[in-house]
Amino acid sequence: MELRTFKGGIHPPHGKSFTEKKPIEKANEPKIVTIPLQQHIGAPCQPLVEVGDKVKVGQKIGDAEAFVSAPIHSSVSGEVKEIAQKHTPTGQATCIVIESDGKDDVDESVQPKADIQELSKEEILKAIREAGITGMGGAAFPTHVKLSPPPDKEIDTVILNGAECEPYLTADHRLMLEDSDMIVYGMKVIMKAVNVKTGYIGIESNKPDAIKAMEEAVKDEAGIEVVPLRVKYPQGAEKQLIYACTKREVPSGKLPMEVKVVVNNLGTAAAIGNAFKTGMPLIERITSVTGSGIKEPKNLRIKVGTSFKDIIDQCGGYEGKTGKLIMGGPMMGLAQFTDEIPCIKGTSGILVFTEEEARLPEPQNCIRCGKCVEVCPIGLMPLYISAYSLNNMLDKAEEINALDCIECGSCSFTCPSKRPLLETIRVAKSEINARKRKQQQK
Amino acid sequence: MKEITRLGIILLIITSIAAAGLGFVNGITEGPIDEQQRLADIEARRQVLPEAEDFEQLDIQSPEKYAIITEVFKGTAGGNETGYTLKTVPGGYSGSVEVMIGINSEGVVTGVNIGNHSETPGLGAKASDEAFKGQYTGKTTDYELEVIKSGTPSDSEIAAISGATITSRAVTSGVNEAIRYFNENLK
Amino acid sequence: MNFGKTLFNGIAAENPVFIQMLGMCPTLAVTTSAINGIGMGLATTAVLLGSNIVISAVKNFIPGKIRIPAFIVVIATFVTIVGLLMKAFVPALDKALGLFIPLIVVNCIILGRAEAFASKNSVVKSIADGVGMGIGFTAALFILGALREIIGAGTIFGTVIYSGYQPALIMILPPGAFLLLGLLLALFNWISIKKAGGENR
Amino acid sequence: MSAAGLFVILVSGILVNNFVMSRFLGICPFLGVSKQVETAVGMSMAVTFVMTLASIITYLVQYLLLAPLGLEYLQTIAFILVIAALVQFVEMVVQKVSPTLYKALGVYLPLITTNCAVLGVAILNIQSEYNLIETIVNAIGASIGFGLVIILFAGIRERLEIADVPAVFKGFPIALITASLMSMAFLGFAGLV
Amino acid sequence: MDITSILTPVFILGGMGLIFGGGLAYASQKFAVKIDPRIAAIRDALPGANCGGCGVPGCDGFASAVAEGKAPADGCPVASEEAVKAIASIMGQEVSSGEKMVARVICAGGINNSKESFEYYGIEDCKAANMFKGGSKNCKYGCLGLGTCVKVCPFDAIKISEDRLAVIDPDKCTGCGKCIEECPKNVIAMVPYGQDVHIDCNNKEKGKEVKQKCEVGCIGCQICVKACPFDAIIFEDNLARIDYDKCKNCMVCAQKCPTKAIYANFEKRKKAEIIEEKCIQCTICKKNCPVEAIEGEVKQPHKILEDKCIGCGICEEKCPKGAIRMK
Amino acid sequence: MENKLIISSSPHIRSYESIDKIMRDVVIALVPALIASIYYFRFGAIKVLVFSILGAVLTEAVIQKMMKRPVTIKDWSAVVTGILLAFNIPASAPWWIPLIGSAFAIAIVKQIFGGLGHNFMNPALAARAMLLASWPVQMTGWVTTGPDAVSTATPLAILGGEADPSAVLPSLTDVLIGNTGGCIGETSALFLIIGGIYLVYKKVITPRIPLVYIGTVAVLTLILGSFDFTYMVYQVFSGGLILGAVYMATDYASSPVTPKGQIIFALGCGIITTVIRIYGGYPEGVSYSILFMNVAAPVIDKYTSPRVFGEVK
Ligand SMILES: Cc1cc2nc3c(=O)[nH]c(=O)nc-3n(C[C@H](O)[C@H](O)[C@H](O)COP(=O)(O)O)c2cc1C
Ligand SMILES: Cc1cc2nc3c(=O)[nH]c(=O)nc-3n(C[C@H](O)[C@H](O)[C@H](O)COP(=O)(O)O)c2cc1C
Ligand SMILES: Cc1cc2nc3c(=O)[nH]c(=O)nc-3n(C[C@H](O)[C@H](O)[C@H](O)COP(=O)(O)O)c2cc1C
Ligand SMILES: Cc1cc2nc3c(=O)[nH]c(=O)nc-3n(C[C@H](O)[C@H](O)[C@H](O)CO)c2cc1C
Ligand code: SF4
Ligand code: SF4
Ligand code: SF4
Ligand code: SF4
Ligand code: FES
Repeated sequence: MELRTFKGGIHPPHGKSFTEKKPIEKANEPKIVTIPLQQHIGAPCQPLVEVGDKVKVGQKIGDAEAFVSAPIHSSVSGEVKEIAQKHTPTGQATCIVIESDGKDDVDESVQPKADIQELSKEEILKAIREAGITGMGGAAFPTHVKLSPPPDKEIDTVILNGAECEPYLTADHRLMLEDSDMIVYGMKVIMKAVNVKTGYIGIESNKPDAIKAMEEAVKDEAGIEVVPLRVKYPQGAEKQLIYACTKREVPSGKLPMEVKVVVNNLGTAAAIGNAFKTGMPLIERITSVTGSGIKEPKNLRIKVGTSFKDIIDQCGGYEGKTGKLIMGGPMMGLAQFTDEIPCIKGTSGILVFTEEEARLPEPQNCIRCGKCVEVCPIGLMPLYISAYSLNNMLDKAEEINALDCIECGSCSFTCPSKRPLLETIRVAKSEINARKRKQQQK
Repeated sequence: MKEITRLGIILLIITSIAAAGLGFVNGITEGPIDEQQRLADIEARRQVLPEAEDFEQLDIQSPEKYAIITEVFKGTAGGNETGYTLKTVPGGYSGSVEVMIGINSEGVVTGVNIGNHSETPGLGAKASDEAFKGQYTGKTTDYELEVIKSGTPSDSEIAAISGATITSRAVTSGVNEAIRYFNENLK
Repeated sequence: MNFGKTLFNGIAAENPVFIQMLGMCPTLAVTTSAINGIGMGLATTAVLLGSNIVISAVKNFIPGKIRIPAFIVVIATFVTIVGLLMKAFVPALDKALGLFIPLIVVNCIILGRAEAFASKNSVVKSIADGVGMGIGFTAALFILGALREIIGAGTIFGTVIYSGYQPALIMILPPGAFLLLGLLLALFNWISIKKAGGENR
Repeated sequence: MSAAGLFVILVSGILVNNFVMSRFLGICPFLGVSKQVETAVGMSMAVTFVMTLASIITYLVQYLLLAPLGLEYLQTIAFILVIAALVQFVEMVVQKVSPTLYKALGVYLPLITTNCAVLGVAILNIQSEYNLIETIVNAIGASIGFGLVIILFAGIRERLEIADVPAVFKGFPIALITASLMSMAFLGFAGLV
Repeated sequence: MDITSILTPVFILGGMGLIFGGGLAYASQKFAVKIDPRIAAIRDALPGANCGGCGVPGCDGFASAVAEGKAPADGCPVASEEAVKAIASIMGQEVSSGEKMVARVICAGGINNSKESFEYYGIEDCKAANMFKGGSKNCKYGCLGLGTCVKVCPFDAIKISEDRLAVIDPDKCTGCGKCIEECPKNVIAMVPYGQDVHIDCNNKEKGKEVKQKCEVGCIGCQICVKACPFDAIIFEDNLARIDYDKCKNCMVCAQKCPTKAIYANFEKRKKAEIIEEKCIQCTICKKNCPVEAIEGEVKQPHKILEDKCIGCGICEEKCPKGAIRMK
Repeated sequence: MENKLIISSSPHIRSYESIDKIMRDVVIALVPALIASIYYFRFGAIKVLVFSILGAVLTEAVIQKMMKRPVTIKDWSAVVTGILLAFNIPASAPWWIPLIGSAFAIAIVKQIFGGLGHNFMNPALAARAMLLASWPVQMTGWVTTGPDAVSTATPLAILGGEADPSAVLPSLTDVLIGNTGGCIGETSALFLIIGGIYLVYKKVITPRIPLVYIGTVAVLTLILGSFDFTYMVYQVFSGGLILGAVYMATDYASSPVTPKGQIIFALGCGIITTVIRIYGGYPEGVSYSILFMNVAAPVIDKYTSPRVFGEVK
């Protein structure tokens, strides 16, 4: 069968061999955790505890009134030491610092949920919210929101995103191999929550063992199908994945529900499964600690709030002269300037590059080779958007759909002149959005 | 309405003055211009048919047969026919080229001149150079002329202007057409 | 502004070709040789001078609504007169300039000066303006024509300069006109940037 | 005149004897109104309209008025008057009748009065001794040719906006050099007709 | 010359003139359309060459573009200076009568004063750099010095110093405000042209934090507030700010500031001088001097203590006889 | 961690491609034809090549020095321009022809517009057009291949009836391997095609433009040549068509970047080439057709932007 895919895209070096074959290990119990009150898109949480309070594992320590938000739970048992602004991987946020007592006492609220067949849709959504589940594939969008489409929108398909097209990262891959049942269980919860019968699990074909494991796990489940996908970046991007699985195109500027689809990362599904089976909210996640700048790359199950430094120390520390520390993969990850920042719900990887790797080549003139146009999965003309951005010609950039860019970075990767395409497109996007906001205010 | 009349009248005055001035200047220059024109025409014809003193325009016989011939004059000196001048407009490299040919009564080409044309300066425009157009003088009407690009031309051959074969061919075809007309109608 | 300054204004500071970029068509079209450039320049100067004088003289009698048609009539009259005179007395030049003699009518310089200067200033000043602009225009056309003739035909005023030179024909063809004017303007830019002491890039 | 002949006139006007690239007519609007493709399109449509109309009317003026009375020497002044009045009249009518059309074309109209191309085509029609049909075809060909180059030129200039042109060449110099290279490309059509 | 050869053209052309003149006048009434009177006014001020040099098709097009604010008043390359001024005044753009305001970068934390916490590798653009943790400098409020403002300034008034700070030349700046709009750090402010004292810090954090991040930052000690003889310094948002209406450019604050976050052009500092012939020895000046830099009693010669005088000019202002001048 | 970390925008990795690798590939692809040209035209070819390449590289260096910009002669693009210009000059041309041409190509057509990638017109072709218009005699002095170069006509001139009637059409094999008169690089169709395949294989070019271009010319000449197959084959393989279609119409800087645009571009080239060849004043239309389409490329680009994913019509 021909592998399904989308138009455009690139083939970056995989870099997965660092951790592909390494089973998931549990990270050491952290002595101290720093838990940011905003790890998701939406309203930040307010702390529910005060300095000096004792907390337990799974205890809710932050929540918000707003619908688009997700509560925060403690990942350790111990005492609250400080509530203050700290650097986080995504900027700055109010954080709750908890000193672990090492006992790992579980909060009494953590109770397995009833059988999903008996729960109503509303109850499921409430449980997902209470477990603090946010998307684990990228944007960290609160999952219960995603699963509550407005009444006029009907959903008929759920897709689990197991593409893991991002180089270096292997967390989802290992999860599929080691915990396929939990994924499928979580998927069933999701399908129940949005009341659909059809589900796809999209997996890139370079993980045959994972495909096999998942096929094994769904063989008794009606309506769930594993879809092998062509190996190509950004196969895992939401709209591209939906197109590959269903040939439906999400209209520009619209959400997947427009084409009756919900996409979730399979880590998200596993977290939901876990929350229903054991009652434990989202307090830990699987992270690939990898890259040539790490002595012993590993796949670790890490408690939210553990500092990058602790994790890297557990992996034997830095190798060589460190150039770049990235949260996430090399294509979309965020570069960090210090390792004294906590892991959050969305930390899918910690990638360390040595100095030589980190130094990117100098940009030269665009030679108009058109390669960026060919690879853009959205069909944009990155060279022009970038040039307009550099010349402060925002109108023109907007005219040629700068705002549709999904920031996959394919264009920057492929450019033989090493143009800073995505970087300049981002500037254009943020300027255009800022201008729009200004106009709205007027 | 008053406004309209007023403006109309002012413009009327201005244009009238202008027209009067122009009519006056035209009156002065009309003579010289016509004279210039006439002299130039005669001069052009005399250049290709030096023996003649006066020229008399002839009708073109069966013009549909000789599409590129535009005028034919008979040259006379002291009342005697000395030859003919013909004007042809073959298509050159860019647009048509006016070629004036003089043929004397003996059927010898007495001269060729290039009139209006829009050939490329420095290339096709070199057709007006004596080095090129002089080649035609002395050719007889016994054979068609041909253009060659290299080598020494024989009696029936014309050496092309280098880089402007098209123009060279055009001029030659104009001359050939004149010769044909001469042979068929004037001989 | 005094007479001299007005005069000089047209020649350099507000040169119609190099600074104001007006009347581009004749500038580019007829400058295949130095003599053509001068001829066109003088013809234009004559019209400019004439129309400036008349318009500045009658400016107060012309109502605003028909200002433009009236100006055009005046200019066209002078153009026709110049055209007729040229036909009568310098037919060769008239032929070389061809279409561009009647087109002096629409040369933006003339209407532009009529509107911008003559309709607001005295006759004397308008004469200075007309002469200045005319000389400026003629000089520009001469420079262009001479350069094009030298490079493109290897001659100046029709005489061969150096027989071994293979002229670059492109210069008397249309591309050469655009190219040379472009390079000249860049040169002026460069000089003015240099003068202003800015960094050259 | 045959259809082929008309076709030759058309092609000649568009490509071979392009008004801007080889005849140097209408250079001012060519350089002035070519910074954006959209305005260039508007300009070329306006020019097409005016040039065609002006050609017809001047043709009639020449052959019905001037020639019978032997007043050919009044050609220049008569033509320019006709064109100026025509343009102004068209402008006023368009402005009144269709404000949208005026927005699209009207603003270009006054620019056209003092444009060599219109008067040029009117005089050339007479000079080439075209009949009425040929006159119309010639006007259309010439204006399409004008439109074509001004639109293509505007496309290039839009690209130059984002090019790293050295400071001394910015503006008119680079525009002229661009025009020079363009007209070099048009040399290729020489000899087509 | 035959008289008809003059009369025919007169008849023909005159007829055309009559028809067109009348026709146009008629049409202009018949088809009259209301337009913005400013457009007509601007149109009249323009040279009317319709040359297209402005990039807008035709003078009318340019006039309406100006009226709609889409083109600058000086966009016509042919228009004379007076014409440009006339257009500007039609558009109500006269330079306001108040003191000229110029832009100033209120940050002194160059690369040597506010160190970098990481190495930024990306395009030379403040907006781009600001997207990464607010830029590489420790202080998140200061100038990034990558010159986004330099690029947008239409008057070439901004340079980046060796210390990687944007510096605006007040003589070149026209106060157009483009740079303020573009600076992602909002570190450019409008200041009066003649102002010689500035607080060059934009950091709104607490003093302790500021101290860690920048050597020349405002640490909120409020010494300047107390030192100012004219209550011209306001302290809010952890930051001192000068009320330019009150400031007399005495530069006391700048002397006192412990971190040198206040800039003053001491070379321009003036000293008061008493013109003895005019002085009536009324001691008004002495009473008003905020720093007791004037000595003298009633009916006694008065003297300025040069090393005490801060050049605030109060005495000059207050002297009833105009016997004090600043130099 | 003692040293400062580097922060930059994602993506944090880059492909291994680079400008100099691409340009070097183009040079490599041109080598077979280059050797053939030297074999056929001996010293004449060497002279043209040396002066052209030297002129291009030196001009680039000097201009960039003058403009105080980084000197980029190491990216090989000037070499490509030099070789391609040389390929468009006959072997009999005097030495100053390639020198002036390459200086014009680099200075006027490329650097004034901002250097690599900013030029809207193909520098080599623009230079050729300039040379042809300036010195048509020197630029059309075709000579035979082999050691004793005597003047001859190009196959296209013979086909078009513009050569002396005595000239005979060379055999098809000769046309293919390049054993005919013409510019030094355009004659050996076979070697040019081999180089082209290499470029496609190396992903330097997509075959879109060459195939559509050559295809259009083939179809049109077949139709206009009243279905004379041999005539069509001669039209395709002689003259500069292969050289132009594979190496010059594909020039990045002067062709559209959008796939749809490239097809329109190539179609336009094909049509104009055929029209000029059959009806025009020159026997050869490749250079002018590419130049004309270069002029049109920005507008084509503007109106052929690819469909944006999920675009609502
Ligand atoms: C600002 C914002 C608002 C969103 N609103 C919704 C929503 O209302 N419903 C929904 O199902 N998904 C919503 N999403 C989630 C998106 O559909 C998508 O799943 C999310 O952005 C994560 O995708 P990514 O990781 O590809 O970026 C929203 C995302 C963002 C960033
Ligand atoms: C360029 C790009 C690549 C992505 N790659 C993946 C991926 O490999 N795996 C994945 O789970 N999500 C990936 N995402 C995120 C998905 O688009 C989407 O947000 C996610 O699957 C939604 O699930 P979640 O809400 O559970 O995170 C990618 C997003 C983008 C923009
Ligand atoms: C700009 C330019 C102008 C040309 N002008 C002429 C011309 O005026 N007359 C002409 O016969 N050929 C002209 N040519 C055509 C070429 O020189 C053409 O190759 C030659 O005339 C015919 O080729 P052949 O001599 O090899 O047969 C011109 C070519 C160019 C590039
Ligand atoms: C596929 C390809 C084709 C090229 N063709 C040309 C060419 O025809 N002429 C030329 O001057 N440079 C050519 N170059 C080199 C380079 O792109 C050229 O110098 C740019 O046009 C300068 O901006 C080519 C480069 C590539 C990669
Ligand atoms: S990939 Fe790079 S060099 Fe190629 S067109 Fe895009 S920006 Fe230009
Ligand atoms: S433009 Fe945006 S969507 Fe397209 S390749 Fe670049 S980063 Fe990806
Ligand atoms: S003032 Fe603002 S825009 Fe200018 S360099 Fe500093 S941070 Fe950048
Ligand atoms: S952009 Fe405007 S306000 Fe800012 S420095 Fe320049 S002139 Fe002054
Ligand atoms: S001079 Fe021809 S349009 Fe202006």
